[in-house]
Amino acid sequence: MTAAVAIAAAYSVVVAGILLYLRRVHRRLREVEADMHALQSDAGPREPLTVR
Amino acid sequence: MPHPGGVAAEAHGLARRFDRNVALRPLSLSLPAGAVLLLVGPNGAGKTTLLRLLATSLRPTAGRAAVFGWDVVRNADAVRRVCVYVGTSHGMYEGLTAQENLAFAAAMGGKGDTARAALERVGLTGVGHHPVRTFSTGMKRRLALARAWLLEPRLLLLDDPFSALDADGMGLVDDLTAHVKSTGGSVILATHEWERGVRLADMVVGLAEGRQVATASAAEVTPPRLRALAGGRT
Amino acid sequence: MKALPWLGGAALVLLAVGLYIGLVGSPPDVFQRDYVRIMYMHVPSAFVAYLAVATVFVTSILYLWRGRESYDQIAHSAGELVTLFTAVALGSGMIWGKAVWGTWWTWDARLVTTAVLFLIYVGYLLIRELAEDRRRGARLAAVIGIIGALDVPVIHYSVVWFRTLHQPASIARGDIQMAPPMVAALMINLVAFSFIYVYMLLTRLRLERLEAARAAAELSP
Amino acid sequence: MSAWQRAAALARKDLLLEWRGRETITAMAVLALLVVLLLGFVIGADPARAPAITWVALALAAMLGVTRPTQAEIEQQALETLLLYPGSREHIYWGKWAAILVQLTVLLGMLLVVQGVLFNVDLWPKLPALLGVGLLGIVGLATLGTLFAGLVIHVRGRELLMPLLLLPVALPVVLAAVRLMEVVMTGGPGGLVWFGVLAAFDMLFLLVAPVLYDVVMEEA
Repeated sequence: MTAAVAIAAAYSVVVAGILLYLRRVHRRLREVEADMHALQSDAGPREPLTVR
Repeated sequence: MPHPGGVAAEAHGLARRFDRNVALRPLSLSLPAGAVLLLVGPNGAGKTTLLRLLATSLRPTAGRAAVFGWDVVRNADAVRRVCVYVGTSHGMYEGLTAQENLAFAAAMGGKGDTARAALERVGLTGVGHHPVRTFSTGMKRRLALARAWLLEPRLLLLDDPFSALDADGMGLVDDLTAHVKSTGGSVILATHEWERGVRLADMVVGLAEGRQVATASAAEVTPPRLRALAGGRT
Repeated sequence: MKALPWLGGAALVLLAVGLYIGLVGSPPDVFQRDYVRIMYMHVPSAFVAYLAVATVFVTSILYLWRGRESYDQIAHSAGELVTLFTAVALGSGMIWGKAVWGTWWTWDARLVTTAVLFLIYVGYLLIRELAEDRRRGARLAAVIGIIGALDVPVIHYSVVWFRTLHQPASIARGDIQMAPPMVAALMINLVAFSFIYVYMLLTRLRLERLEAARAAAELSP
Repeated sequence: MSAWQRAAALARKDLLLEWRGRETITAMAVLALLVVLLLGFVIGADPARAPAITWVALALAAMLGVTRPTQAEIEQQALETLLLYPGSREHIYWGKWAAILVQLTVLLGMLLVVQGVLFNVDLWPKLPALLGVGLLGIVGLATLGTLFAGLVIHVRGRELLMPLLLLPVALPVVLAAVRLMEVVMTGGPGGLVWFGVLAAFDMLFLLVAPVLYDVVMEEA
């Protein structure tokens, strides 16, 4: 393995790990924000609860 | 401490949920010492949750409760000293004999070893040295009552105590209730056998879907009303 | 949370400076030659992993002690970052090992400790997932978070001594002679990664808070 | 009722139940024996490998056995009853801990004999030292094992999680005990360091685990 390849591979592992993680967090953030928006707009007397 | 001997159990806005499942919605009650409370309601009404909250087995998600003035969260240990919960499972070790089970309970509860006397109370003297594994369901329930007897509770919580018991066995529940009452203690009884339960009770609380739907003295509740409450209708 | 983009920007600038010195402005190592440059990403990753372990430790204790939800939210976010950064440290470390010594796994004490740490924090996250209710999961996870962090030094030293006290380590790291630009590159990247860590922690924390708010909103109609 | 008496009553109960069935000790002994036989055969019964093989077997068997006393409470639906007796839950921790310690000690004794026979090690003169080392290691396994046993019963998957939690965290116990046993058997250097590691591990978690047990056992 040449130095350039090794450095590139090692750096990509770190950068890819961080970016993939951040992307996943951002996607979930958008989902939650959309849900919250929907909850606020159709706030009405609804009962999504199960009772035990 | 607020009036020891005055109020056996009290709750203010007591509630519990399990994540999204609401088991008990804010409930308030006050049970004087020496009184017997009957809890009625269909399956899933929140009876067991209320008993377990008072027994310190569960922690409330809202509100507060106290047993003889002791808060169930902050003074849980003091509550455990005076309160005994007999749940729907008998809580006995199948591999031990009846006698050994009760001796263990006495040791853990910090009581003297009165296993023999307790066994006699529930009519199990003859099988005291048999492993609980060989017992019928009714005999195990009797043994659970013997455990409660031995621990001398000031507040006794009985969850569905009449199930699997024969006529004599049911009489034992009556005896135990009368015994606790005679020592100035209180009993809370959750049962579907409301006709039997109401005869012991001074107070009735009806629960449905986690809501407190009725609170009344036992004398003023009519049988049709009680049947409706037990069925979850208000 | 207004500061978040600034924080991210500062981290990127620092990282660019650090990497420039690391890749261009610093000399190759006598023993490891250019391979030593892997260090500028590998070591900060491992460092951040330990930073996250410390965060989990402190916030877990605070959560059990004070019972405030927000401590648990930080602990959960940091717990995820422990697994992420131990994983990337392991990955880059293995590539480093393969390049310099021709083997993916060198049974080096740091690698083994990092691997064990990764496994402990996988358990930490699993406990949360598998618990029957959120609050209980939070408390059980806090227990693992405390035990795991206390265990880190014990694991590290037992692993180091296990290999070195009885037989000399078969593959020595080869002492890296750190020239001043190398030290500078490493230090700048450590700071840059710390900024990245805080940025990621705050982003993840925001998600955690919004999810809690969503759960609360669904609960109280 | 003192703490000590409550813990003793619980340990006595657990051991009595175990004595009547002997399921746990049998399962642990069989697993440990299998591991020793398998590793001894596959990698060779060189006396120098005996400590490592013994401790891998012991750790795996402990992982299997430490959940039993707590799991039994769940199976008998007795956990809630147990938790509602007055007094600190640390007493319950110590009771379970003692019951596990006794069982692991029996297992250790058996494994030492097995080691002497299968690996042709003359351990009789060194038996007290080996037992001492073993006990230090077992205390570490029991201390965390008892805590984790209480922890895993509250989640789905229960015992499946046990290896994942116990083995990485208890790694120092295995490493230190292996080296310390080697030192005892061959008289090499480094005994003090490993004694220190084991003692530090034991003391650290003997202090912390009972406190955290209270957190784990908050609700039945």
